[in-house]
Amino acid sequence: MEASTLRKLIHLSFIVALSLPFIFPINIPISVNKSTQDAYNTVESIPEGSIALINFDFSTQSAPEVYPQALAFLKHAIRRHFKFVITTFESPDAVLYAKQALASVDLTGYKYGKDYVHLGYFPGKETSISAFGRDVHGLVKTDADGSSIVDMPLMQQIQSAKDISIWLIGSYNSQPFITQIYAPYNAIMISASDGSSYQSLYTYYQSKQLKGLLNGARGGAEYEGLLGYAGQAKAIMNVQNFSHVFFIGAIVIGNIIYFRRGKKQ
Amino acid sequence: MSLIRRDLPVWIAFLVGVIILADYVFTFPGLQVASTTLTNWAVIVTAFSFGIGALNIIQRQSKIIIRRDKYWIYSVVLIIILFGTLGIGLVGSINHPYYKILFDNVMAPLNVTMSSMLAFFLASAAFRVFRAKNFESILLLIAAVFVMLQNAPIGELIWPGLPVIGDFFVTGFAAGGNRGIQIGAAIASIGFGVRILIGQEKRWFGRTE
Amino acid sequence: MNLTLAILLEAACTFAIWSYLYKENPVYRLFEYVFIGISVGHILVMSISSINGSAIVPLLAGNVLYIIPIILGFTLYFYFSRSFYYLYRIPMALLVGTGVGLGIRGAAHSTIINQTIANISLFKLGMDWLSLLKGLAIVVGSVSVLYYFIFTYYVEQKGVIKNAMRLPRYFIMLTFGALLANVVMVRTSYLSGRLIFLWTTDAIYTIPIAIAIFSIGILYDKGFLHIKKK
Amino acid sequence: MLITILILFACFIFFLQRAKKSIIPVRRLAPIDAIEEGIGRAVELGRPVHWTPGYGSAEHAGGVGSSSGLSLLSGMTILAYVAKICARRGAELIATFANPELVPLASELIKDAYVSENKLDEFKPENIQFISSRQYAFSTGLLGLFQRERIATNIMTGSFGAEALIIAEGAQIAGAFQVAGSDGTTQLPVIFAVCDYTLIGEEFFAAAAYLSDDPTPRGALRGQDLFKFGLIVFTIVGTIAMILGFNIVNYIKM
Repeated sequence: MEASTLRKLIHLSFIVALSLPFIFPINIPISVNKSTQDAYNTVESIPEGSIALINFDFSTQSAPEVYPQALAFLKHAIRRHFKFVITTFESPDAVLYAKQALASVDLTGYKYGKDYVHLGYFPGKETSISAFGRDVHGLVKTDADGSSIVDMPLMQQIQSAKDISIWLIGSYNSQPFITQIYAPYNAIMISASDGSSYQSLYTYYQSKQLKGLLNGARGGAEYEGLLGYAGQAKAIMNVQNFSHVFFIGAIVIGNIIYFRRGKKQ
Repeated sequence: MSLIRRDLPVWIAFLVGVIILADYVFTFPGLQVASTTLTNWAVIVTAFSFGIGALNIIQRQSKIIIRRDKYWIYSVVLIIILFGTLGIGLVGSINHPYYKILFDNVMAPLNVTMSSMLAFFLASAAFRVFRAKNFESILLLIAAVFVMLQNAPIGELIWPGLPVIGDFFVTGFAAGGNRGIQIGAAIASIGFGVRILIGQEKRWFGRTE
Repeated sequence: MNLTLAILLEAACTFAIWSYLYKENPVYRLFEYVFIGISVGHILVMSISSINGSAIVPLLAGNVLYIIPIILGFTLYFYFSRSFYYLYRIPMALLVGTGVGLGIRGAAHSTIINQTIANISLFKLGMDWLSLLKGLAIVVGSVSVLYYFIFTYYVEQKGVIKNAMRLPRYFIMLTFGALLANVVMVRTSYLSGRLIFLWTTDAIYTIPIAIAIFSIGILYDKGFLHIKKK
Repeated sequence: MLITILILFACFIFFLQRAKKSIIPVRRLAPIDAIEEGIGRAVELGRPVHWTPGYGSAEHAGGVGSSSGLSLLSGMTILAYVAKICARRGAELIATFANPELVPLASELIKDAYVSENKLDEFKPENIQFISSRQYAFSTGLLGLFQRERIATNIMTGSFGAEALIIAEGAQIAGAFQVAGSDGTTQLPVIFAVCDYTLIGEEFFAAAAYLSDDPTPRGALRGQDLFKFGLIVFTIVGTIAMILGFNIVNYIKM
C-alpha cells in the first residue's frame, strides 16, 4: 500500500475509533488517586456556608481538560452550600466558560450578590492575584457584567484573602496562587491541573502547600466519580482509553507490517 | 558611521543584558527598577514590531493580487478580512458584536480544531516511528508502550503493576535523560548568550556592513 | 449570535480544517486565509491597545520616560529605509539584550543549579531500594547525557569511547519514548474536546452532511464526477 | 549562585582567549552535514527549501525580547548557513515567521548570503513570509504552504511549541526531507520522532559555534565542556556523599 493511502487510512480509523465511546458508552472504572481524594476531603472538611473562591482559568485549548475540573469544584461548592465568588486572572476566554458553568448548574436557594458573585477577568496575572489578596475592593470595582460590587452583601464580607475560607483553583497553573496567596495568608487551597502542569504542581502537593490536586482530565473524572455523576471529564477519559488502545494497536500493526516487509526483501 | 552602525547596538545589547543579569544576582533597588523598566520597554517595542509583520503580509499579498498569481482570490479574502477585523476592532471595540462573532465563532473554533489535528498527526507519526528497527528504537518503543499503559485507565485494569512500571519510566529514566538534556542546553545557551553580549556573535545584525 | 448559526459555523470550521487530512483543498485554503486574516487583524488590534495602555497612557499621565520605547518602536520601521536601515538595530539591540539577559537568568538558575541540586537531594542514608534505584536511574541518566554533549574532547570516537557513547543515547531514547507517550494524553484531550462538541451538542446533525460533502469531494477528486467537456 | 555563574564565565573567557592561538577540534554534527544534503536534494527536485524558527511564544509577549530569544537567535545563525548554501547551490529558500521582529533580520541575512555569492538577482524578498503570530494560525498557514509550494526540504531551528508536530508532520506529508533543532525538551521528542536529523538540546547551540568560520567560538565550546566535567564530578561525588549520609545540600543552599 502506498504511504499516503496508509496515512489517510490511519487518520480515518483514528476518528472512527475515538467516536465509538459516544455511540456505545462504556464505563471503565477509575480508581481514585490519593491527591484527588485529599482534594475532596478538604472541601468536605470546610463548614457549610463558608465563603469559597472558585478560579476559572484556561484557554479554549486547555478547556476540554480543565473546564470539567472547575465545573466539578463549582458543583461541590454548591452541594456544600458555600457562598462563592468566581474569578479569572490569566485567560479572558475562561469568563465565558464560567458563565456557561453557572448556567448549567442548579442554583436554587442561591441569590446573585448575596450568595454568589461572578467577578470576571482582571488583567495583570500574578500582580493582580497579589493585589486581590491584599485588598479585594482596591482591585475589583465591578462584576463580570459591569455592575458595581459595592452594594453586594457578599462582597461586603470579603475584604481580603483572609475572608475566604477555601480556594478552589480551576486553572492549569495554580503556581502564582501558591506564591501570592498561600505563602502570605496560609490559605487552604486545592487545584486542578492539565497533563503538562501536573508534575510541577505535584511538588506543592507533597509539601502540603496544596491540600489536594487533580491530575488533568483523569483527576476530573475521579472527582466527578466522588461527587456521583459522570460528566465531561469521564467522557474524555473514555476517549482516552480508546485512543491509547488505538495507539498501542497502531504500533503493533506498524511493527507487523515492518517485519513482513523486511522478510520479503 | 560605523559607530552607530556596528558599535552602538553591541553596546546597548551588552548594557541591557548586564543590567538584567545584575538585577538577578544582586539585590539592589535601583537595579530592580532599571531591569523592570527595560523588560517593559522590550514588550512595548515587540508590540510595535507586529506592524512590520502586517506590512510584510500586505506587501506580499498585494503583489500576488496585482500579478493575478494562482490563488490570488484567496489573497483578496485575506486582505478584506484583515482590514475588516482591524477596522471593527479599532473603530468599535473588541466588545463589538461583529468582532465577537469573528473571534468566538470563527477564530476560536479554528484554533481548537487545529490543535486537535495534533492528535491525528501523532497517530500517523506513531505508526511510522515506533518500529523495532534496532536496539535504540526498541527502547523508544518499550518506554512509550509502558507509559501509555500507565496513562490510560485501561492499563490498571489489565494488571495493577503496569502503572508502577510506567511511573518508573517517567519519573526515573525520562526524568534523568530530560535533566541531562536540559542542563546541557542551559550551559550552551549561556555560552551563546555571553558570546552575543561581548559582541562576538553578530549574526543577529542581519547585514554584515 | 443565533445559536444554530453559531453551531453551524463552528462545525464548518471543524470539518474544513479536518479535510486537510485527505488533501489540501479549496475549502481548507479559504479557512486558512480567513484564519490568518482574523488572527493578524486581532494581533494588530491587541498590540495597538497594549501600546496605548502600557506606553501612551502613562506618557500622557506625565511619565516622560515612556517616550523612549515609543521612539524605539518607531525606529524599527527604519528597516524599510534604504539609507538609514541600520537604525533599526538599536531597538533590536534592546530586544536582544533583554532576551539574552532573561535567557541566561532562566538557564542559570532554574536549570543548572536547581536541577543539579535536585539530582543529589534524591538520596539520603537508609532509603528504600525502589527509590534508590529510581534515584540512580535519574543520576546515571543525567550524567551520561551530559557526557554525550561533550564536543571538543574525544573528537575521534573509537573503541571504548564509542561504546561509552551508546549509554547516553539509550537514555535519550527512553526519555523520548516516555515523553512522546505523555504527549498522546494531552493531544487526545484536545481532540476529545472537538468530539464532545460534535457528538453531544446539536452539531451532531452536521455529521451526516459533512460525510456526504466529503464523499462527493473525494469522488470528484478521484475523477468519477468529471463531466466530459467537448 | 553567583559563584556558579562566575566559574562558568571564567571558563568561557579563558578558553576564548586560548582559542585565538590554537584550533580546537570539534566533534562532527551529522544534522549540520545533513543540511547540505537536504539542499542538494531540493536542487535536484527543483523544489524549494523551507526554513522556520517556530512560533517562539509570539502570542504571549515572547519573541527575541523574552526568554525564548536565545533559541530564536541561535536558530537564526543556522539560517545564515542555510541561506549561504541555498545561494551557492541555487535552491529557492522560503523562510516563514511568527515573530515579526525577526523578519527584517532574516531578510538582511538572506540577502547578504546572496550578495556574498554574487547572486543578488536570484534573491526573492517575497519568500520571507510573516504568517501569523497566533500559534495555530501560523501552523495552518504552513500546512497550506507546504502542499502548494511542494517543498523538498524542511529545516526548523528555533523555539517551538505544540505546533512543532504540525509543521514536521505536515512537511512529512508533503514528502520533505527534514532537519530540525531545538532546546526545549517538551518538543524535542516529537521533532526527533518525525524528522530525519535532529540537533538535540546542546547540539543546537553548539551548531552556532560549529558553523562559524572564526575559530574563537570553539573556545566557548571547550569552556562549556570543562564546566560539564566539573558538574559531572560534582554530581557523582554529591550522590555518593548523600547515600553515605553527608548532607552536603545544606551547605550549598546557604
